Formats: sequence, structure tokens, C-alpha cells
Amino acid sequence: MTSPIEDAAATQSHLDEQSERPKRGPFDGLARRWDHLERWQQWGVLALVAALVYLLPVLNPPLITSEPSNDFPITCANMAIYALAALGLNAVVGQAGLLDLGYIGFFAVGAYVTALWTSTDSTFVKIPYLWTLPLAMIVTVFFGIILGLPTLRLRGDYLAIVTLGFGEIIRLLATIIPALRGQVGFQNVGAPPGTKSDGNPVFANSSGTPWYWLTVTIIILLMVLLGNIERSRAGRAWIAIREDEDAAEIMGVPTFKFKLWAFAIGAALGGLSGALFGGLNGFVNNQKFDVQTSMLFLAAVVLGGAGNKFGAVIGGALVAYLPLRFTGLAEYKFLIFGVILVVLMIFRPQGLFGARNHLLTYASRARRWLGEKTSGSGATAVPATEESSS
Amino acid sequence: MSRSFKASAAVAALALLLAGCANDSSDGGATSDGGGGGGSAKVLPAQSSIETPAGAVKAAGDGKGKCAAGTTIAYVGAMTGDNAQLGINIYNGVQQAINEHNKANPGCQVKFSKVDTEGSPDKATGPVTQVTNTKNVVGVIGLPFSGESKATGKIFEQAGLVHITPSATNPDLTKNKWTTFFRALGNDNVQGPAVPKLAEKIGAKKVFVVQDDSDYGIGLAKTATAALGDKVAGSDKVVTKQKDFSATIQKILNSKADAVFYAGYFAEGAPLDQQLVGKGFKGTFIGPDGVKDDQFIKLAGSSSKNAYFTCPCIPGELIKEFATGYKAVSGGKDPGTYSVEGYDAATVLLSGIDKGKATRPALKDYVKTYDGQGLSKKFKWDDKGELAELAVYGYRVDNGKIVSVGTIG
Amino acid sequence: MSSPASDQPEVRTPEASTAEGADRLGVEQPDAPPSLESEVAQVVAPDRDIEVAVGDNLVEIRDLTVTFGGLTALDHVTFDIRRGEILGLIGPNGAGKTTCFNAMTGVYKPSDGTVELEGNSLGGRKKHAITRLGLARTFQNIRLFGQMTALENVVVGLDARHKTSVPGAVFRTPRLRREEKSSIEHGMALLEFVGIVDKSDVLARNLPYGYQRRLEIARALATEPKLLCLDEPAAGFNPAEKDELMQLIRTIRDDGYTILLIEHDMRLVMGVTDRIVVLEFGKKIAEGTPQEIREDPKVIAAYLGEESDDGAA
Amino acid sequence: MHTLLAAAADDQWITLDWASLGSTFWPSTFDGLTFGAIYALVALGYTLVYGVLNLMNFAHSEVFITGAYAVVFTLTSLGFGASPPNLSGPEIVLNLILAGLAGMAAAALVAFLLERIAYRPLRRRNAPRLVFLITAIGMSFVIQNLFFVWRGATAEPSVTMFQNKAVFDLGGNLIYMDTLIIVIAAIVMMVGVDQLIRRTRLGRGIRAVAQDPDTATLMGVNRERIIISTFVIGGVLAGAAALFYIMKVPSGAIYNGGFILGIKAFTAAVLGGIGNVRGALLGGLLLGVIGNYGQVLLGNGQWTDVVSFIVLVLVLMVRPEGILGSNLAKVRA
Repeated sequence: MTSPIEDAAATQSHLDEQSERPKRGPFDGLARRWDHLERWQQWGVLALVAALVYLLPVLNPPLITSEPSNDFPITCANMAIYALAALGLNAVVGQAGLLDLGYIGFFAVGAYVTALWTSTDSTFVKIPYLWTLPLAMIVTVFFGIILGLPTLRLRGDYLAIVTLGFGEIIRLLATIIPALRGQVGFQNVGAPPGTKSDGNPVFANSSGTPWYWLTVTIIILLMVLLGNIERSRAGRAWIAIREDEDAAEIMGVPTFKFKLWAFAIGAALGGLSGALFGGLNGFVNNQKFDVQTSMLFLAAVVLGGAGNKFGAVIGGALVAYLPLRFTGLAEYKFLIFGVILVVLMIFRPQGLFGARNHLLTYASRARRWLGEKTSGSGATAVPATEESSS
Repeated sequence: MSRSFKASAAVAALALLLAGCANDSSDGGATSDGGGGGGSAKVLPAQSSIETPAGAVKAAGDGKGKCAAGTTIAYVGAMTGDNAQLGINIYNGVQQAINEHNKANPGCQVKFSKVDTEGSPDKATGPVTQVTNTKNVVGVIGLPFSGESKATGKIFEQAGLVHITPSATNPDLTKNKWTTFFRALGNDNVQGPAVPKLAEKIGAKKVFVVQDDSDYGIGLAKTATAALGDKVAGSDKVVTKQKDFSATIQKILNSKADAVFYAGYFAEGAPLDQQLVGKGFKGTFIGPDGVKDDQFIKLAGSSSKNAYFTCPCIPGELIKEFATGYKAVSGGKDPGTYSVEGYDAATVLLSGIDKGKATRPALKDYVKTYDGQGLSKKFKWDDKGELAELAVYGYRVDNGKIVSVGTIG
Repeated sequence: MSSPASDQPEVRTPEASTAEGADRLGVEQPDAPPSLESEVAQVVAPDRDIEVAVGDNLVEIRDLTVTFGGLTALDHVTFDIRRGEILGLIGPNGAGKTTCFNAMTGVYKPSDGTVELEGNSLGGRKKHAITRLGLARTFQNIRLFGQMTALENVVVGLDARHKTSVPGAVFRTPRLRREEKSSIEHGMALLEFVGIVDKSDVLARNLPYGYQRRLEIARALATEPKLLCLDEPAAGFNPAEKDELMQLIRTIRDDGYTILLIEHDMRLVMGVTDRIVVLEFGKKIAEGTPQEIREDPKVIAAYLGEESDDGAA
Repeated sequence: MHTLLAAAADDQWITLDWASLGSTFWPSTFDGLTFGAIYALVALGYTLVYGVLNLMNFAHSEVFITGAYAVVFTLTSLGFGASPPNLSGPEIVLNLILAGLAGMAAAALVAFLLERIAYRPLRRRNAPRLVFLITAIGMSFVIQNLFFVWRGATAEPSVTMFQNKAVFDLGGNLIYMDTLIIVIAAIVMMVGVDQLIRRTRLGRGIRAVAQDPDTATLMGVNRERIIISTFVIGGVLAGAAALFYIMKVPSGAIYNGGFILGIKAFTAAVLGGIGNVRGALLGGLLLGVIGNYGQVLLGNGQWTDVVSFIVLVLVLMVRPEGILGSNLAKVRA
């Protein structure tokens, strides 16, 4: 399937790359220093960062806060939910290189699952809110596979347009099917249990902090698990597919299977974030699941650095944060994110944080082994590359 | 270049065609008195002015109001985004009320804060929580739209903060047992039944009902269809952002209806009316308050001559005194849809503050038992938060402007 | 692994070999790294000696035909590849060499003809299934995974050795750990074999050109192929590098691999191959030893027909 | 009767109204063809670019909407407005030609800039396909929101070009002037493009680049010039489509007005066989008609979009090369 143009392009790009050193990004130095830290030091820094992240809505730092236009804890909760969605999309777009423009469809399915099984407006059997989180993931994975089975065999740009169509169909079906209540929507979507001393629920729609902590905890857990996947054959297969799908397949990688996995994982995370979104707002209708929001998720992934899960999380948080903090920007937000997309693609396609993934579980072992072997002969192990790391 | 040659060839073909038919091209546009179809429409006379109702409560009050410094009324609703205009209409009305009040009451300077929700349910939680957490805010005007009102009513309820919506018309909103929610206008159930009354006044016998996919349009179409009874000539559904209505129009023409009721917003209503007239429809186009907008006339062009509107809103521009005051706030613009409602709602809250009810629980109780005449209507709420007496006004397009034809409901 | 003639590509690979490999490589005692040299020998020449009866046909290509639109790029080409040999596939530009390659590896669908590897027809199989049957290749225009390190590139080639899928990875099952360890050791050994182990941690796109070519070979070897297809591996090399490459190709063959070599450089082809097949305009015009080919009038005509800079021919 | 309607509105979400489809079959067909012709003109822009660059130019819908704005602005400044103007036939024709040229020029300019600003730098760097796609989406977003920031969320006031009226009576079914103009003009333009691709030097270049860019370059074809020309031709056609669109929907100039139409046009291109000029025409007309039947039959505008997408997916599944199959590269003059 190599068209001559691609072949030529590949040759040319290799020649180019030899002559031109990769450009450094603002955070590359940071990443390099990170790589040089010992494991325990890394854990220490991570623990400190995690503590700060958890305390963010409580600290409500001046300048950073989104008040007085938006309640800061709620802003934080929104940031976390967008970050989670971006994390899921990152697996699909950033790592496997599948351009999914209908990601909002999964987000919507998750929100609707929560609404259908917890809202007082729904005629369905009611289940506790927390149960809807795994349920939302299961349902969206089902949708992801239904969509992926026929479409993942398509070429990249066809996939983009078909997924775009999928997202729109989900939104339109939410309008057409009476049980999904269109714009009327579902009120009183459930929340995790618990009541405060004043009688109001802990997870009220007006208290963002518990929602934020819940979502951040989920994100941290998922990042660990995604890291495990990344350093396995699945993660390697994704990057290989992104880099050169044909070559990956010719090297014996069952590409379709791993593309489907990427799609399913992305869908699950999209559904999960949608379910949290539904719970936080306490209201779900068909209004927010449009293509624009899909584009915002995409911008989040690209902004952070496609393929880098930390980058995706930060990108997602930024995309949610900026319009809430700078409400004056609200009118311009899509313009700004559009410009960011284009400028990044032209000048820094790897995003703010590069996209260097560690794909081997025991890479350090290999490095050590190599060090022992070559130290005798005087050669030194080549240090990790210039690209930043995740 | 051969390319430009091809283009001009195509244009020439177009020119030939047009030239062939051009002799008739200027023989007048569609006129509302064109007749034909199933019946001839009567043109209802326009109202020229509305007297300020006797005994209407004004924002200025008696000038003796006393309240703590920093007492604040907030507007929460769209200020930017697609729905910004409606929000601007409202908060200018509120601003006007507060300006008049503060000018007349040196002892009670009420602050006004505006918070943007973009009219979107998922954006609304943050601003509403922010407002409920701001202790000085004792009353709120908003939220303008039904979706965001649904999403946030519970937060107001939990905070015990009274809010009066000047424009959210979904009937279900008052079924939530919220004690803090009040509606300053009639809901969709009031407007729907006005459609057959208006149709009767203009002599339409068969009405075709078209609805969009919004909560608002669906609800209106339902109540209007029920009220129209066997006058319904047929129905069809369109979708937000639709531009081509030819299929719907074929159905309408086929049904021989002499009026079309479009339950939706002007963005789709205008091209629908325009394409309808373009296909030779001679009947009347009726739209609800969502279509009643100057934009409708701009977008529908000369076709808009056949348009009538229903609206549970009073024509603010006809109340001289109000219109003058509004222009001072809005930078010369005429009052828009729901400007008066915004003013009236703010006035209710201000009169409570003047009477010393400047805490959240006190103001809530005050609104609950309020009974007074406003510029637009009499304000007295039932236990759900709906007004007892409601008027629906009819409007029509006359000479490129929307004019009132008086109450119809 | 001794009788992999079954139709199922999975059989020959993962479980047995992984277990054996892990055992052999002393994965159970991770603290004692095995001696590199012995390991290289074992990894690169896996236990397939039983079946290496040099001379019988490994691959049989019959009437292979590929058409694009109305254009016939490959016209009823028939030849065999014998076990343990280095077969050269040459021909003037546009003769259909790479097309032949692509048709064998499943990149193009042949419109007619068959390719059989040890009696298993390759037609209609997925590309990765063909690879797992034992056919690996490199690319004329290097197609490494640029954003991955050299070692990671090779480990991708080792995919067939892994049985653990995503759920196992999420929970880091013991099997996954075992597979990952063995992959790294195999990968390092392969890099050592092609002579670029010191660059194992460098992104493929940042490797020097010659190293990229070698890495491609290592990656292809990682799939444990029965037939290794090299598509112009010496393109862009200087004479010294070409000599090194010839040496490497011979070593690979000596380790028990069968090699199909497409190459433009006649000196290299003549120097390293056992037999040569010549294509012209999509048709096979000659087949024989380098000596025979050198003297074949049809081949000479074909090469004289184009203004040739391959003086060796 | 009304109870029946109310019930339908309440409970059933799919109702098939075959009676309506039967009674409005011919008018629906003509209307469908009109919009189909517009889709087809826009679809050509997608098809041509896809042919030479293998890129789905997401931003082409914004090229189209720029044309629509230009048409509206030109007509407004020429004195057209809400009512049909009081001008003689030839004067109207002249004005429409002016507006059409303005639309074509504006759309072509945007297409040109798009190529220069966004795609060319990427081509220089041999960026991967994903980067091209994201850039295309980004540019679509940028242009759309530039219009949003500039012109706001509401559409431009409508401009009526002429008093539309029936010109033919085909067995009781009226054919309107706009339908006739649009369908005929669109077909004339498509035939023109088809001939241009088949017969001219530029067309040969386009085909050569579509087939094999490297060989084409070796043969002395200036690839950059061909690419630019392709974008410009696509822009010109989109500008023409914009004129016809405004003829049908006088208030159609709105910032997000290109999106759905663009998707439909792309669907049309795929349906007919992407890269195939005649396929774009066929696909466009088919899609227009199918959409109209769907709306009449299902009584709900939402289904038109759902149906278009489902058609797209089915086509891609079953026959990815589209109805007319072979693409630009394989056209032999």
C-alpha cells in the first residue's frame, strides 16, 4: 500500500531528520532532568505534585482562581473531567494514531447511561450512581467495538469522517428517540452517597471539591494502568501503528486487534468521563455533545503532546480551565483553540510536552546490562534521546 | 486560462436562463394580502402605544428604602455565545430597574452583578454556585433558558436563594417542588392555546404545525396541536441549523393549509418562511416568542410580511416611559424581547429589599407572598411559582418592523 | 518447534519458544546476566537445524501475476527459493522486483498465481499472518518506527513471541513479566548481532543511515523468519559499508536463514548470492548461478538496454 | 385527526409516511436535485484535492461559506436586499454574475491561502498524514470562528436575487426557475471541469500528479503549481456553489453554515467515488434526492443527516471506491 509519494516522503524525511536536530520545546529540559532522577526521587516529586493537585480547589490560589465568574472547585472538577476524557482520547489519537472525531459520542453515551439509570426523569430501574461508572464504561466499550469493527479497517481520513458521523448520530439519536428526552433532558442525575452535617449531600452539584477528588483519584489510577499497557506489546503496537501501520503489520503485529483495543480503551475512558460529567452537572441533555466539543478534546490531546499521557491530562485541564478563568475569552475560545491546533501542527507537532513514550517494562535492565558490557571496552552507553519523556 | 473560461460559460448559461424569465422578475413580492391558498388572511391593526398600567410598581419605589451597603442582585444567564442577545435584553432591563432604584433611594444602593452561563446547562453550575456562595447576593434574575434552569434549580434551592426567571418557559420547571424558583411570564402551556385564537382572528382555517428539535419547540407544538384540534392540517419536524426546508414545504403546500405555526426559533423559522413564500405559499406564518425577533425580518426578507407572532411578553417599546429609560441603559437600542420582564422581576426584588427584607430567607418569603402590578402584568405567584394571570400578545410584521396587535389570549 | 509445517502460524511461535527461551536465557535468575556471546548464538540461530535440509524448496512461486488497472506489473513469474540459499532478485528499474516482493508479503493482492511457504499458500492471508508463517522483510525506503528506540523497534518485531494481551498488561501478570524480560534480552542480542547494540537507546529516526539499515534487518530477524527478504539493503552505502553488509548477509545465512535479496549493486549481488532470478518488464528472463547470469545474453541485453551504471554486470 | 398526530409525536419516533412521499414525489425529486447539484459542486473541491494530495480537506466547507459571505456582501452592496430588486432582467443577470465572480474569487483566495499557510509548510516537512488532517480541522475551525467573531452568531440578512416562479408545468408538477438555473449551471460547470481534467495541459498535470507525484515531477510537471491550481479550481467551484446556495437560502451566510453542507458534499464525493469528477456529480445528486425523500418519508429533518451518515458508512463498508469506482488517477484521456 505504499504509494510512491509515501515512499519518497519517507526517504526524504529520513534524510531531513539526519540533517536537522529536533527542536527543543519549553519543557524538554525539565523532562530530561526528570529522567536523570533516581526512582525514589521521582516518587517523592510525584507525591508532592499529587498533594498539590489534590489541594488545588482548597487552596483556591489567587490569580489562578476562576472566581468571581465561576466557582473554583467546580472549575477544578470540570478540568479533571476534561483531563480524563483527554487521557482516553490520547490512547486513540496520540498513541495509536487513529483520528477519532466522534469521541464526544462516547462521552455522551457515558452521560446518558448515568442519566438513564439514576435520574428521576428516567423510567429505567434505578441503581446507585457509583455502579453506573463501570456500567457506563461497559456500554461505551460495546459502542466502541460496534463502531470500530467495521471502521477500523478504513484508511485514516475515512475513519475520521466516519467517527465524526458517529458522534453526530449519537447526538441526533438523543434528540429523536423519545426515551432519551432530547433537549428536555434528565434532571437529578445521581451522585455518590453521603450527607454533610447541614443535610446537603457531599456530592452536591454545587460542591466541586468531592467531584474533583474523585475524578483525580480515578485519573491517577488510570494513568498507572495505562502506563502498564504502554510498556507492553499493546503500547508498542500502538506507537508502531501510528508511525507506520503497514510496517507494523508486516513485522507480525496484529494491527487490527490492537487498534480495536485502543478504540475500546478510549471509549471506556470517554464513557467514564461522560458519566462523571453527568453526575457533576446533575443534568444531562443533548446540547453539549456536538462536534465542537469533540474538537476541544482533540485540541487538548494535541496541545499536551499527542501520545503523552501527562501532556493529555494537562492539555485537557487547560482546555477546560482557560475559558472559565478568562471569561472574556469565551467568545474566542474556539478560534483560539483552532489557531493552537494549526500552529502546533506546523511548528511543534509533538505538542507542549513531547511524546516520547517508554515502551519497555524492563528497559532500565537492558541499559544496565549494556552498561556492564560496554564499560569494559570503554564505550559509554548512549544517553536517552533528546525527546522529552512521559 | 481555460478555467476562467469554463466558469464564465456556466455563468453565461445562468444569464440566459434568467434573462428568459426576467421580465416578470420584479412584479412585486409576496404580500400579506395576497390571498389564495385556502383562505384570505385578515390584517390585524397594529397597536400604537400601551398605557403604563395604573398602579404599576416602579423600581424607584418611594425613595425611602434602606438597606445594608453591598446588598447585591445578580443576573445569571447568557452574556456571550449564540444566545447572547436574549441575555442582553434582560440584563439591560434589570440594570435600568437598579439604576432607577439607586437614583431614587440614596439610603439603599443595591449592587448589580452579572455572571455569564453562555445559556448552556453544563456551563451554568459554576457561575450559579459562585453566586450562591457570594453572601451579599440576596436575589437573582435568571436563568433565562429552561435547560440551564433545570440544571441549576437544585443549587438555588439548597442555598435558599430566590431567583425569578424572566424567560424560561418550560412548564416542567415548576414541577420540581423548588421553593426558590419563580417565573415572571407565562409558560409554554399558555402560549400554545393562543395559537388557535390568533389563527381565528386572522381567519385561518387549517394550520400546519412544524416543530424543531428543541425542548421549547416540541413542548409548544404539543400544546398548540392540542389546542388547534381539528384545525391541524398536518405536521412536520425540522432540526436546528437546517437550511433547506423543501420537503417540509411540499408537505405544507400539499395540505392546503392557510397558516403555518412554526414552533421553534427564528434562525430556522426565517428561512422556512422565506422558502415557503418562494414556493408560492399565500397563507400566514405564525411563530412564537422564539421567532419574534428583528432578526427574523432580516433573515426572511420580504417574505416576512406574512408573519404573525404570539408572545407572553409585553411590547416594551410601546410603554413610552420604559422605552426611554431603557435606551439610556442600552446605548440607544429599543427594548427587546423580555426586557420588560427583566425590569419587572428586578423591581419585585428591589421593592422587597427596600422593605427591609434584604436577607435570603426574608426575600424568598417576600416574593412568595408578593402581590403587585408590574409594567407587563400583575405579579402574584401560586405555590409552585407560576403567575396566576397571564396575557399573550399578538404581533405581526409591518413595514419591516414587529408591531403589537394587542392581547390575544 | 520442530515441525511447524502446520497451517496455523501461531503454533510455531510463542508459548514453547518463550518458555524455552526464558529458560535458556536464565530469566529465572535475573541477577546473573548470561554471557552475551553464547546468547547471541542461541537467539540468532534458534533450534531449527532439524528442518534445515539445504536444497529443498522453502518457497514456491507459481505464475505470480500482479496488475494495476490495465498495467501488468508482474506477468506469470515462477521460481523457487531453496532452503539455506541466498537468492538474488535483479532486473532493470521497473522490472517488477519490489512488486514481486509486495505480492509475496501480502502488500499487493496478486491477480493470479500462488506463493507457497513450506506448502502453506500465502494468498488471502493477512500481512501479519504471513509474517508469523515465517516470511520477514526490510524496506527499500527504510520504514522504521521513528519515534521508538532501536531496542523498541526490535521488540516490536518480537511481537509474535508475546501471548499476553491488554488485560495481562494492565495487571502485569507473571507471564507478561516473563515475556517482557525475554523480549529485552532477545532484542539486545539481535542488536548485538547486527552490530548496533551501543545505540539500543537511541530513537530510530536519530540513528545514522547505515545503522537504520542494520536495525531494519534486526527487526526483521526478530520475527524469526524462515525467509528473510531484503529490499535493496545496500542503497546509499559506500563500498566499505557494502562489504560489511555482505559479511552480515553471509553470517545471517550461515546461521540458518534463507535470504531473498533484491539489489541494484551488481558487485554485491554477484558476490553474495547463490542463485539469481532476473526480471524484466514483469517477466522472468533468466535464472541461475551468478556465473550463468553473468553470461546470459538475455540478461546482458536487458542491462545494456538501459543506460547502466552497474559496470559489474 | 389531531389525536393521531399527537400520538405520533408522543410515542413513535419512526413513522413512515408513504402517502406524503407519493403525493410529493416529483417536487421532492426536483428540490433534491437542486440541492444535490450544490453538493456536487462542493464535492468536486474535495475530490480534486483528495486526488492530488490524498488529503481530506476538512476546511473546504469553510472555503464554501466564505464564498457565500462574499456573494451576500456583493449583492447587498449592489442594492439587493430583503425584497427582490426592481431591476430589469439583464441587470439582474449582470449583478448575479458579479456576485458569482466575487464568490468564486473569495473562495478561491481562501483556498489558495489555506494551501499556502497551512498545507504547504507541512508538505515541506513531509508531515505524517495525521498532522495534515488535524491541521485541516484546525483551519476549518479557525476560518469558521473568524466569521463568528466578525459577524456574530446570527446569519447575514437575506438577499433575494429575483422573484422565483414556476417556468414549466410538468404534468401538474411545477418546475421553478431557481431549480432550472442551478441544475443546468451546475451540470455545465461539472462538464467543464471534466473536460478540463481530460483535455487540457493542466488537467493532464493533475492526473499525472494524482497518479504518481514523483514520476510526474520527473516528467517536468510542476507539482506545486498543480496543487495550487487544484485548490483554486475547488475554490472557484465552491464559490459558484455558494451563489446557488444563497439563491436557494437567501439567509444562508452564517459562520457555521458550511459544516453540515461540507459533510454532505464529502459524503457525495465518497458515494460517487472519491477522486472521480463524474462520481461527484452523481453522488451529489443522489444524496440530495435521498435526503429529501428521507425527510418526507420520516417526517423529521433529523433523519436526513442520520441517513446521509449511514449511507456514507455503508458505502465505505461495501464499496470503498464509490459507485463509479476508479479515481482521478485512472482517468484516461
